[in-house]
Amino acid sequence: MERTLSYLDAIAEALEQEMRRDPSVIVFGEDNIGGMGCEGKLGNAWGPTKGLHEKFPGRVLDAPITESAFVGAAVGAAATGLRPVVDLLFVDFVGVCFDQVLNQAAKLRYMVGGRAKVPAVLRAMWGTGMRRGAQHSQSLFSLFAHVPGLKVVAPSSAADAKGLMISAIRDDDPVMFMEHKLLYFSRGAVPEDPYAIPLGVARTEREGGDCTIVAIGRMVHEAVAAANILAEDGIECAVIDPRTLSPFDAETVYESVERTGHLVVVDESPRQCGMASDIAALVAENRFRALRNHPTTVTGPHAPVPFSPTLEDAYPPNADRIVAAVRSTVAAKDRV
Amino acid sequence: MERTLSYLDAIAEALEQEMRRDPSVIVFGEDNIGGMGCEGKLGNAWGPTKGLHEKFPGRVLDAPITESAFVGAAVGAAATGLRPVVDLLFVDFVGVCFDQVLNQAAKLRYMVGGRAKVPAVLRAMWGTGMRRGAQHSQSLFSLFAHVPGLKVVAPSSAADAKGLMISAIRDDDPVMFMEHKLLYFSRGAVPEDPYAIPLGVARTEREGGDCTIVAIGRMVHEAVAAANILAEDGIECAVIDPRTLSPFDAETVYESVERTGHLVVVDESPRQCGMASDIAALVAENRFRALRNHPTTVTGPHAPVPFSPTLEDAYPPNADRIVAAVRSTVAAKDRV
Amino acid sequence: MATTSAVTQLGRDRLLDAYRTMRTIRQFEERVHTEFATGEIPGAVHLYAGQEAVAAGVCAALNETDYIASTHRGHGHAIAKGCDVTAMMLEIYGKAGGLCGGKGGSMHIADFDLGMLGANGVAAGGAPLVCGAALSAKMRGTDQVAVAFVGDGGANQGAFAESLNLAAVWELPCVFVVEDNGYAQATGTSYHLRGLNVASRARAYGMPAEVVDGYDFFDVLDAANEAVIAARQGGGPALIECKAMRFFGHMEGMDGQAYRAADEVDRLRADHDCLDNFARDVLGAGALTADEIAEIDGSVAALVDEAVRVAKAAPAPELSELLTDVYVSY
Amino acid sequence: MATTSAVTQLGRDRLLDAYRTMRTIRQFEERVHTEFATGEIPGAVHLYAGQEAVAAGVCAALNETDYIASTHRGHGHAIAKGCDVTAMMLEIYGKAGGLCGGKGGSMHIADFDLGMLGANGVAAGGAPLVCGAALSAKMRGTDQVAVAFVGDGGANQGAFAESLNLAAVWELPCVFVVEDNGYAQATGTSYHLRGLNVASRARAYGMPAEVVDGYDFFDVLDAANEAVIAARQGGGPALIECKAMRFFGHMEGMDGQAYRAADEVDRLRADHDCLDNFARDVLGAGALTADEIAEIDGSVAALVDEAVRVAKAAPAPELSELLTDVYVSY
Ligand SMILES: Cc1ncc(C[n+]2csc(CCOP(=O)(O)OP(=O)(O)O)c2C)c(N)n1
Ligand SMILES: Cc1ncc(C[n+]2csc(CCOP(=O)(O)OP(=O)(O)O)c2C)c(N)n1
Ligand SMILES: [Mg+2]
Ligand SMILES: [Mg+2]
Repeated sequence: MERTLSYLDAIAEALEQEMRRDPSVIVFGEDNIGGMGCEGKLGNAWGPTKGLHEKFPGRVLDAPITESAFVGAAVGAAATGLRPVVDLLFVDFVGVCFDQVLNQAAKLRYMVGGRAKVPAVLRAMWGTGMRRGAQHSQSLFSLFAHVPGLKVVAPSSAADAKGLMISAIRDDDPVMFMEHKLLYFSRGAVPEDPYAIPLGVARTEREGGDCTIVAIGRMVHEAVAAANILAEDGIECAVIDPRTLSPFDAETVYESVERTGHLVVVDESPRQCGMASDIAALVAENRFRALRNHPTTVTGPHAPVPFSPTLEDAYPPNADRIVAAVRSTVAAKDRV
Repeated sequence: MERTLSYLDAIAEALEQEMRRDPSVIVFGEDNIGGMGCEGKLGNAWGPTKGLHEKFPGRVLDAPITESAFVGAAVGAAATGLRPVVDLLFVDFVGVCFDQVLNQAAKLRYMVGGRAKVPAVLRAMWGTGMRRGAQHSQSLFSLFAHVPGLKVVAPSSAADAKGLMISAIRDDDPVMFMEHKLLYFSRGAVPEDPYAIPLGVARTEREGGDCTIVAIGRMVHEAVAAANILAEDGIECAVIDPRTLSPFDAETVYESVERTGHLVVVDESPRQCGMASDIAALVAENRFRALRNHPTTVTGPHAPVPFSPTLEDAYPPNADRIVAAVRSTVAAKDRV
Repeated sequence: MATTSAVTQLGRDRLLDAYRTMRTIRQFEERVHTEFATGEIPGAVHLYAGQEAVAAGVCAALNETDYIASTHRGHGHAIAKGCDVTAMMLEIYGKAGGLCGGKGGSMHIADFDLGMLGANGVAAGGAPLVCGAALSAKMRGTDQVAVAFVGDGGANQGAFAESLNLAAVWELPCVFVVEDNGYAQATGTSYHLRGLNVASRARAYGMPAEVVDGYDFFDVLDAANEAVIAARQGGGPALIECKAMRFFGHMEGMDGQAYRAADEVDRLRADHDCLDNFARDVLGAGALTADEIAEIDGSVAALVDEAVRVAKAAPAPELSELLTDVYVSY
Repeated sequence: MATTSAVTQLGRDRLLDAYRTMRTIRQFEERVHTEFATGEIPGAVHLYAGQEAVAAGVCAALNETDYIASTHRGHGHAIAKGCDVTAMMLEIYGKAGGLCGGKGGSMHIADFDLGMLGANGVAAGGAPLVCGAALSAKMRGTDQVAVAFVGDGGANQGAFAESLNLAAVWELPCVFVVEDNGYAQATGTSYHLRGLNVASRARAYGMPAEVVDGYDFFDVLDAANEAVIAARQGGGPALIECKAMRFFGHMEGMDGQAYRAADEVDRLRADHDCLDNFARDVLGAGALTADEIAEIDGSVAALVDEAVRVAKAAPAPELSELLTDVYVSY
């Protein structure tokens, strides 16, 4: 029987296997060990780095709450021979160190005419649903995708999380590795041996000839649920998980849309200048003739994420909204 | 004869008139006076704030290089009764204070259930062409447009700059006021009396029934140049300047596309998750049947901005590229 | 240990207020702790128990019109600034009628009518805001003072250092209160501050700074009075560093506290309880009676019971609230 | 004023190197100033003239394998770390063959082969990068040291304060060199630093810090040696604050310098020229001869002439360069 792991443990396994394979891989962030400077026990990290310091003494560091300094340090370390994997905790905190991401990590190689590279991975938790309020529930990968020089990865399954993290660590460019906080404890079959899933290659979660659904992160699971509901009515949807948002695998989406003629893009972050809008625009511009109806975006509202569970649950798209969007687009007859 | 002003002086006049009108308006930033703590003369500011401190002693402040603190201070001051107009200099520096924009200014009102407002204006220089290199030439308004809670304004003319700045200052929400650095010395007729141009209302720079061109900032002028070239061949383009990017005046664009059936969107920033892509997606999703051909985005490349003038001049779109895009879209026959 | 004169000169009413404030915070936090365990309270809750004397002492030096900006561990500051306990509880439960309509939660409790500019989910998030509130007071010509609370860990944030500098350069009427509770999550100050005081940083930026016993209401109040009065009179900013450890984990639900010495919390509760210290001092000075204290304990318990009852019974916010308050107009 | 022994113990070769470095920087900057006035040099150029002893003194304490991260005012640091003067000039002109292929310009000059991690367009941008380079050296078990240069204004950036803290907590082999040239653009340090030294901030973060005369190569070198050797031996970070004003405006082309006292620059050039100080000391000590100094002046002038000639004659980068170097692979 296949071995299953949680999304969180799959990331942890990727970190451990790459640290074992490559001595230049180091890990740091706030409480990545947990317990430094305390009278009690070490090892109070709760995320994928838990226990890693025991396997790799000296190669896992705790940082003070100095994101600008330690994210910048990741850039400096990467440009001088290491492969740091840095933990930002909530992606929302990129606010306090955005210069390091936007102006240093992303641009260093270009500014020096290719005479340096920045093989750093910045891990960050994203997404709604954890009842953390507006400053702990954003997605923000759309901001990163807009910035040349960054790669952006957002796995939706444990298996992808491991394979993409291994690729991200081996990659020679700065990678924003987006971990959906509500997927941490979702389990799936994960091969034990190290394996690399190439960046920039989408995964077709489900085939279907009637409508193409592109969904990101946790929304992939809502899209599959929607597809199953629609299948009962004989509407077969392809569900595509881009997995990497930058570079974006447009070809896989194009091929599917050429078959289906219908596109629904699902993302829990706000639509304006977001990934859903961008994917819709790509298809509209490059496969216009293939579309039988307008592309449809199903996204979170143009609002911060509220705290109250009732309100927060109404924020992200869900299977019902996706079903409705698919029904309405496929209902349209061929263009007149 | 109409009075003309430079874009820079038009902004200065808006600041002066609003400070005169409303004592709660204050201005600060690095060298907004210029000369504090020096043996020589005060008044070394070079931008729109030059000389303002003499007209409004005590209401213009110089700040140390502490963007996080003073942009955050603008939020705190705005939430407690003032209307600060803060100078970020180059928009690229939003990197060092992004938390204040993303997590504080944009979200405060929502997080406290509407019990506060943040009437602050953040002025920033954007755009390519000044030979400043990758860290001083970005646009970044697409990032701001993605963030709920922010308003984003980007005037392309002196008259708009004055009227929009007056509205931005009077507005009760945080406004990112984007000043294109290459337009500072462009002149235009500017009425002397104060006037407010409503946020969220586009301006149709030029009418035309064959193709709709939506352009942002300096690109508006390239679009007009393109339209004039095309007019010689009998191709009449409507040129629309959104002026405000968030909220975005989609209706004006829709109405034009319903007449023309063709859309070209021009923005010098990178396409991915950018405004051009977003506008193309809006039209594709909401006016699909009106489009006779795919929407076309004409943007800067997915690359940082290079220093070398030769390279930098090749970065932003220009009239020729816009002409080519329009020709190719209008060439397409009605959809079959 | 406060002297009898220090105690008595404060006067009965203010002593009663001070005790009521600290007891209310303690009761509120102990109760949120037990209610959280039932699973009914959503989200991230950071309890203030143990540090009550800091919030109470600092806010006792403030007027209602003064401002404070808080941290993620904000219940104590909110209560000390006078926020309605039931409205706070409603907010923590994410219910309609909460101080922020249920949209903020524990990490964003605010009441602008009382000058409580909000808890903050970003470490040191309150410091720049307080510079702005202080600038506003200065520009508007009021004598308001603004106080920023920050933790020992948050004090390492660049935004905090910049705020010290800006406040000093602009000579703002504000006070920075560092609450050194020994930990930033599971990282100790002997590591992340190298065992040093934040106070010396503030002095390096050009403002006076004092380190006080955060378990002693009177010590905190004295330092706060000095700093607040100076700020109010145009003397510029100051920093107060208060040492007081938290009784609970970093965050409800997910902190086993293995990083703490086994008996640490027991020792704190036994020997470093600011409420015990206060009672000892006021009773010793004969300033208050045991009955008066017992009466407050009882009424506070009833108040918090009622708050929880109301919060549990209250409806969720209307779904339409999802899209309101994003802008004043859009 | 350096003692004879201090001078002579350095040895002829290193004295010649030091003078050549400082003269090259001076000549380079004076020439860029005049060439900029012709309009042929694009962009933002911040000249280092006046501060040469800082870059030269600090880099004289470093090995080629050590790292430095610079500021927007980076020509001096680059030259002192050994960057090719012609390749630098090509970069400043935005031409093919420039150190960064013309894509970086004056504000991004770098040469990773020489440990020059780059000038930076963001104030204090170099400090976090240097923490990383120092961490890298420590992890790789080399004895490399990393030095971050920052201006007095940049020292107010939160990222700089955070870097001091991180370097102290991680005990990194790095040195922070604050160049207090009196101004941040047109704002004076008596305002934005309240006339205080940055050194005291560093001490508050737990590292040794020294304030030195930035016009005196030997003073800078002594302080740098002490800090660099300590860092190399595992002693952790330190800060050196050098006082030396710039001879030119903040930026070429747009600074009238009205904020400076009328005769300030004249006084600087007359009485505070680090090259004059150096010549006085080495000649006084009989360590070098006037001829040797004159020879260097001549060869440096020729070197810079040639650099400018080459830069002017060089072609622009290929247009295809616009899209290269964004990623290693994409
Ligand atoms: C900028 C930022 N980084 C990280 C976090 C995550 N975080 C939340 S609380 C906390 C510890 C804060 O410690 P301290 O400031 O001492 O406050 P305490 O929890 O001890 O009251 C951290 C790291 C955050 N909220 N903001
Ligand atoms: C974060 C940031 N804010 C503002 C600027 C604009 N700026 C460029 S140089 C400068 C002054 C820097 O002063 P200082 O650090 O003393 O260096 P100096 O120019 O005196 O060498 C400023 C404000 C910047 N580059 N980065
Ligand atoms: Mg703490
Ligand atoms: Mg300076």
